[in-house]
Amino acid sequence: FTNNPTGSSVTLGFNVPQTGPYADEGLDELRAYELAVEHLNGKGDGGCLNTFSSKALDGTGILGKEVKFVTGDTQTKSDAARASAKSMIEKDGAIMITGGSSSGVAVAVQGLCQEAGVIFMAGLTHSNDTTGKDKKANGFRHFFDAYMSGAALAPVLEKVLGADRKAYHLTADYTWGWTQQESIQAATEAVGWETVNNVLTPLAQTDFSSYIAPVLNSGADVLVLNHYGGNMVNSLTNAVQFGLRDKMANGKQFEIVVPLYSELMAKGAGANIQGILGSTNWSWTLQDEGTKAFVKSFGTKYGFPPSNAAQTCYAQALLYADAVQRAGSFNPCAVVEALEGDSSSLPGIDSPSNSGFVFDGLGNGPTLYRSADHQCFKDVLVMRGKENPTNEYDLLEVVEITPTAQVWYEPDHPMFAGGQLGECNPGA
Amino acid sequence: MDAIILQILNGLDKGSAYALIALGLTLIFGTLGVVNFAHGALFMIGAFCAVTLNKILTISYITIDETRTDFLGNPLKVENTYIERWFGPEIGSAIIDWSVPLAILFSIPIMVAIGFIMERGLIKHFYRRDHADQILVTFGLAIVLQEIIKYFYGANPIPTPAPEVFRGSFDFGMLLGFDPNVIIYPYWRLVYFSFSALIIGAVFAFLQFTTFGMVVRAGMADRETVGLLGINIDRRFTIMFGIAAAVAGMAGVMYAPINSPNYHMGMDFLVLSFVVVVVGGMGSLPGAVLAGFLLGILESFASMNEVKTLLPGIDQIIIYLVAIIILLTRPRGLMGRKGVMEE
Amino acid sequence: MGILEVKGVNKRFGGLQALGDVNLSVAENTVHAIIGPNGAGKSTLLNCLVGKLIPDTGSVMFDGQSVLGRAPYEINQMGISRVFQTPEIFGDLSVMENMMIPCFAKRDGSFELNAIAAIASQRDVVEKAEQMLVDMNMIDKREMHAASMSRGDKRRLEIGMCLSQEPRLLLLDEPTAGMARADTNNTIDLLKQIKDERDITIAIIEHDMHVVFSLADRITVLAQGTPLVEDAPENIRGNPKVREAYLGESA
Amino acid sequence: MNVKPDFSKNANLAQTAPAFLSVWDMHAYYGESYIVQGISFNVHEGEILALLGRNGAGKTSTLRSIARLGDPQLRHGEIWLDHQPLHKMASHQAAAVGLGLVPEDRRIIAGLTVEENIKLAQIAPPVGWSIDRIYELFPRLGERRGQEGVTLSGGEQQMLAIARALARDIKVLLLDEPYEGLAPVIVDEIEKTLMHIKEQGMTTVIVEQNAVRALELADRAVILDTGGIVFDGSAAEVLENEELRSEYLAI
Amino acid sequence: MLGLNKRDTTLLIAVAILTLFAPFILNPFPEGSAMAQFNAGYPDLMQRFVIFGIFAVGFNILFGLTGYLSFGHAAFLGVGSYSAVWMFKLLSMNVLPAIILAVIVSGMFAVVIGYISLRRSGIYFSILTLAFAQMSFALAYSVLTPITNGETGLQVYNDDPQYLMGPDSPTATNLFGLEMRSTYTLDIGHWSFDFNAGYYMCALIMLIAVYLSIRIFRSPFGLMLKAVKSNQQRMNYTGLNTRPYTLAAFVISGMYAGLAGGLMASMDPLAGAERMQWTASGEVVLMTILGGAGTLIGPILGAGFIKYFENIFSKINDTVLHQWFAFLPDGLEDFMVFIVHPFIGKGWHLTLGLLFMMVVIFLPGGLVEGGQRISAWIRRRNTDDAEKANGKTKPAE
Ligand SMILES: Nc1ncnc2c1ncn2[C@@H]1O[C@H](COP(=O)(O)OP(=O)(O)OP(=O)(O)O)[C@@H](O)[C@H]1O
Ligand SMILES: Nc1ncnc2c1ncn2[C@@H]1O[C@H](COP(=O)(O)OP(=O)(O)OP(=O)(O)O)[C@@H](O)[C@H]1O
Ligand SMILES: [Mg+2]
Ligand SMILES: [Mg+2]
Repeated sequence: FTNNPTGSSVTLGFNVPQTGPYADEGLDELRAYELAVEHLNGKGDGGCLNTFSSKALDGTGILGKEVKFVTGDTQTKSDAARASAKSMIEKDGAIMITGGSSSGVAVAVQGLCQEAGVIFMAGLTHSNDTTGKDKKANGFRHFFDAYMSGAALAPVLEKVLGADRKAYHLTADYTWGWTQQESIQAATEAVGWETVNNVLTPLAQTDFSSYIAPVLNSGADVLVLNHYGGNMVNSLTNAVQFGLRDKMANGKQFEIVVPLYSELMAKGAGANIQGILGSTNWSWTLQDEGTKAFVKSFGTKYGFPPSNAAQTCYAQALLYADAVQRAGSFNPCAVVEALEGDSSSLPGIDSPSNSGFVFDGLGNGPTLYRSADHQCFKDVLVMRGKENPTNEYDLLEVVEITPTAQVWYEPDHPMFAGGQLGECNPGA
Repeated sequence: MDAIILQILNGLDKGSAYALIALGLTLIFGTLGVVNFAHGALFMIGAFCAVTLNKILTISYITIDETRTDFLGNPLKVENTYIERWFGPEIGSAIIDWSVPLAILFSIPIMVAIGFIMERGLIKHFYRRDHADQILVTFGLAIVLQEIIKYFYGANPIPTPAPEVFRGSFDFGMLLGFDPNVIIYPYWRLVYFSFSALIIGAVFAFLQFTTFGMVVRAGMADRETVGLLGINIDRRFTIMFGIAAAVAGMAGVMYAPINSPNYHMGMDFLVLSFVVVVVGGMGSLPGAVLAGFLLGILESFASMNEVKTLLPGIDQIIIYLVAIIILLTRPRGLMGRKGVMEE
Repeated sequence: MGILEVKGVNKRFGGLQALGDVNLSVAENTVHAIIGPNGAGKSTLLNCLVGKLIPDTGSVMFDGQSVLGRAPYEINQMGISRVFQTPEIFGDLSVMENMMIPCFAKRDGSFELNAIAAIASQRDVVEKAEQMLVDMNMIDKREMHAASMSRGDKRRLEIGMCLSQEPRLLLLDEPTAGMARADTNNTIDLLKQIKDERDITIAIIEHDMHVVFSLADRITVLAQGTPLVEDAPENIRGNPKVREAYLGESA
Repeated sequence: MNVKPDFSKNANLAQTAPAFLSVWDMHAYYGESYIVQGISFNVHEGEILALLGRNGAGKTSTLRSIARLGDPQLRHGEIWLDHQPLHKMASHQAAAVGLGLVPEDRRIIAGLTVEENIKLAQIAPPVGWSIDRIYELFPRLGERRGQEGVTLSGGEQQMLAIARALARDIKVLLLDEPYEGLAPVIVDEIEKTLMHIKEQGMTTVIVEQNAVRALELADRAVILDTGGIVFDGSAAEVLENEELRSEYLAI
Repeated sequence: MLGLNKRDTTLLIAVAILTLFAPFILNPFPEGSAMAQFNAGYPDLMQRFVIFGIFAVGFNILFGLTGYLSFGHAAFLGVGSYSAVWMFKLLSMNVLPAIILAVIVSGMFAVVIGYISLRRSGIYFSILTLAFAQMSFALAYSVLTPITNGETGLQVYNDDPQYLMGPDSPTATNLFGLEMRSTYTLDIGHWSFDFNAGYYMCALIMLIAVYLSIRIFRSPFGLMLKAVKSNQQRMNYTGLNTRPYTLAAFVISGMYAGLAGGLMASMDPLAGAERMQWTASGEVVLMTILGGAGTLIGPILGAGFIKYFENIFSKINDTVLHQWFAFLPDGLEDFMVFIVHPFIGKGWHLTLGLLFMMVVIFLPGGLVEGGQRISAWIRRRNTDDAEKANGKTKPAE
């Protein structure tokens, strides 16, 4: 199989954005990876190795080989990301590629890894397609997806804002935006909301004033911003500037919702996020053992708490290493088998597809790597912008930890239909 | 009707941003004939002047609060700004609150100095070189400036709010007799619009009522001959560059509250500002301003739902589409002068 | 009926009547000089002949066909070549390349996609261009960058380029201005020789009376956009009106 | 025929006569090509010097070197104007101490009207003739004042170029082929003007292909050939010296 | 040879030898050594070198010869890529039809855009081409997603029709069965060299492309294009219609771009919309100028230079730095890492930006000029040495 490590070390490829608007997020991912490598090689305090439910890893690297890594720059462009991943595979002999900060990149690199015969452990990617119509046997996603965001948010939105709401969506005009909008719309309509309008905004847009100005007069009383990164920071800032949050509509306080939050975006938007609801994959404020161990290692090494992108990357690196260790081989097909698990299942979910590899102790509580589509199922957090942050990292607070059962969907759910995992490809 | 007024207002505002950026660019590109790919970077540096001033004003000393803990369980370090200590909490926080307007004053000497250094140290040697060389060197410079900012401030946007009094919006529609909440308009955008008008007016006046503009135009057409007439054209070019940098910088400072500055914002505006300048017509200041407003307003209209349902995606391409139509119908843009950058 | 017939041509620039009702007939195989004070409209008239300007009214016929409304390259392909008042050459190219371009235009017409053929294999064109350089006494400057020649040399090159097209009508706008006396004389000889050897009609604008009187078969004097007189050279010299408006006492 | 004066390095120029403009052992290059090859001459106050030679002899290059234009590059030599070291100055400084050049291709500035072209010359001190006085000398320019300078006829442009030099208060006027393209009557006019300003004490260097006219006007003549001086003496001497005339001037 | 003069033949042969032996030349450092980071001899990057070489050579036909600066050339590259991937989706994974269609479609696209844009010259032309390309990009990213698959990029899926696909046709891109990714690795001692089928196909096509470009440069057509750049007015009054000349140049260079796009898709069957963005168009402009616009070989050098930095420098991280400077005492090691750190990894843009500036400032004619200066210097040194050896110098004059 491709890049079978023959020496005393094994090389992993960390492919993250290092230039462009997501560079800081990529940097945080890279920090998490370096931490994971440290832990795998038995340095540092061991982090989540101590809390991880699988005890296969022992701090002597992977299968006794020292873990080394190469880094690359995705530039958040699918072309550049593939070029970078290819060089890791062809030049550096990387056995696994991981990272990324957008769904387009994840899908593109996942496709490449499938062709090249290496494992791809997705970083931050939230589009339904990654494990939906574009899923691949060699690819795995720990991060949650747009459907889960919707499913987690809708009940909270109903509880906090009421069931009689009219939503106006602004949606980034590309695949991720569309799937997220579709998911949120479906979930909120299911709790009784009405969708007044959905307006697609150009990706390159920096000033959203002309999209926001008509919102207040449209009959809507909630604005849903299906934006990420710089788009989200700008559209939210603009919306607050237009005073939307001080206004009343239909006799109710006007509200803004940002379905997908990230800590860095929250930082970029500053005071504008206060009181705004959204969802995240994970938060450093969680109090389970896995989270505490990870936050402690990360915080001690870098001096500030990790982002949820960092956490997903850290977990992915450990999960991969653990799978190899359990499989006893670097062969991608053996790894796939190990990550698909022994058909164990999460309690409380009655479904034939509730089957795969179940683990705990990496944050979020018990988690299932579902064998049917290589998507992780775990609790999803609904967050709110904190009113009085004590420091620049403490910007979001947990409103609700949505249990896995509530965000569960079947692999053939229409929003995920269309793709096939295919066969695992071990490469040459 | 209300929707149209709303979009005209939005367009004016967007347009004033475009016009202001294009104005600075046209001084260098349209007048001095230097293809300045670093103009976006100057705009970005302006915005970061606002960020920097805010950072300076909030320089803090640290006290330890034993009663609270940070995320690792250690005693919490609380930051207190010197400004508040020196001027008292009230005045201190007011100064910090007003950091963006204050940054205008702060930015002018910095931007002028950057403009001078850039011109004397680099651009000076490129007046007589190909446009291609100018592109390469200024693009390189833009990257370098951008990376320097990234090195110090990171890639993430940095929130830079306007003073408290300018936050929120005011109901323009009620003024015109519409229902409440129909036409609302943020205060800061009004400030931005007025500020742009002021700067544009000032630059026009300077170039119109002095011979400076004529001399620079002449120098651009034929440096050698202008030198023969005893005029030190180099110095005037340097001054022109300083003005252009200051205009770009002020545009950036004022823009910071509208969208949180990030190191990339210059590149986002770069292409657009070239389009605006060229659509306005090379060498024409009024043209650049006019084109800025025109494109701003058209862009706003294109983002209206009614238009978008008719022509999906039109808001993505409107600027370029309009640019093509204008350049095909008017050979030198809206008000371009003959012979400027036509070969 | 001359080869070139200009009838009732008017041209205004804003408030200025640059050409007012100009009629001109140039007989085939003659040298026709156009003289007149500065700003009389001589160059403007030439511009109307080659498609650079379109007259407001009037007609311009070349060999029985109207040139009005045709693009400059079409007019050139009809057989009209022009030398400009300030040299128009390909400054970035070598002298030899400058000379080859009109030869190609002559051979291939206004457009030909000979993208793969090597220049070296275009023997006929190369030889013709070389011959022309020899004729113009410039063969030693063959590889020189045209822009870095002195101005007199540029002008000689431009004349050569036009001649190499074997035009039926050659329009010369002050061809010897700035040329050294010796080269002026050479040019006069060359033009004379060409006129004798070939079927060519020449219209020449010149302020150097030596050139005008050595070459011209007929002279038109233009003043303030209208022809003052048209006559044989001998009569022009003595014409008091011309003396006053143009020649001055030193003629 | 050896009329070459002895300008060996030790010769003290000031000894020959009190010079107003003196050029001493000037060497100038276009890139690597060596064009002005050690030229030295003096011009006395109020004198008109004719600088003659065939095309490409280096006349323009000499004037450009004196005016301190970037090309050609002065690598060696000294230029003094009224005790001011021009060789240490940039062109705008040279202009400020009283040097005026009318360039050979006139260099009317595109995009500026006739009047703006003149005004431009009056921005930097010292200011010379007033605009009204200039229009008096060249009424034609007054008529055309609002027109874009580059659309003037060739002769009109020449007038504008001279006018621009006079609009500054200059001590030495360098004229590069001022008669080129001008109607004989206008040449007479300009000749008169030059005499007029000479009477007012202007020092002038004139480069001209029309050698006879230039010599009639000038007090002294310098003849250049391939970048060096082959003759330096009185104008009358050239007119008398048959050999010199035919060898270098073809007259 | 082949209708080229001696100098051009030498040049072509030199390029041929360099491309042929690129796997050796680009991998000078032994595997596993600290310097191995600088090796560029792996298939993907080698393919990129030659593909972008083709792109830049084509761009140079337009810009270098006519002086028309197109700021939207990436659109043709993108269109070429999309056409090629569609061929894979519809027919089979054979690259030949894909490349042919890529060239044809981009050529047609170029005819339309060129016909309109060439009505203007100078900066107005540049902005027109930029506007067209940006429109193509924006539409490909969003509205045209059914054709382009938007942000993710167009890929081949298992359920695509692939009408010509037999039961045992290869599922990777191939040329009549020869898979583009098949690589033969030659290990010599600590060194390892990759010989990749796709690379050699691209290299062959690049040689042909360079050969054609030389022929165009040396042809009457090329002369006309240079004349267009020099003086359009004189062209017109010499009886030449400039429009068809410029349009032909535009279309040819558009087809080169389409060819490059088709090859890119053939090496890696994914076509992303960013390929059409202005930054991509700007990149080819930079490549051409950096290498030396209007020179035959410059654009290829420029392309290699930029791609090298993008792919090699971005991958150097602090861990690698520590490895390099490990021989230094600890404090000094950290200091060196601190100094070099801003220029590598996430700072690779900074290095590139500085190099752009340095090249234009010190080598006005681009990298080619740098090469000429070096060879002139060597020649001078050699002659100096020879003279010294002969014990005589030229008499001073
Ligand atoms: N484009 C233009 N716009 C305005 N006026 C013009 C334009 N072109 C020429 N003129 C004017 O028209 C008149 C005739 O110009 P033209 O160039 O034909 O003169 P000419 O007879 O060639 O003179 P010369 O012998 O000095 O070259 C001049 O007064 C000139 O200023
Ligand atoms: N820009 C340049 N680069 C290189 N060589 C040049 C340049 N300009 C002029 N030369 C060369 O310098 C020499 C002198 O040119 P110059 O223009 O001084 O001659 P001139 O005496 O003024 O001739 P003319 O009477 O034709 O104007 C010529 O051989 C010319 O080819
Ligand atoms: Mg004329
Ligand atoms: Mg001269």
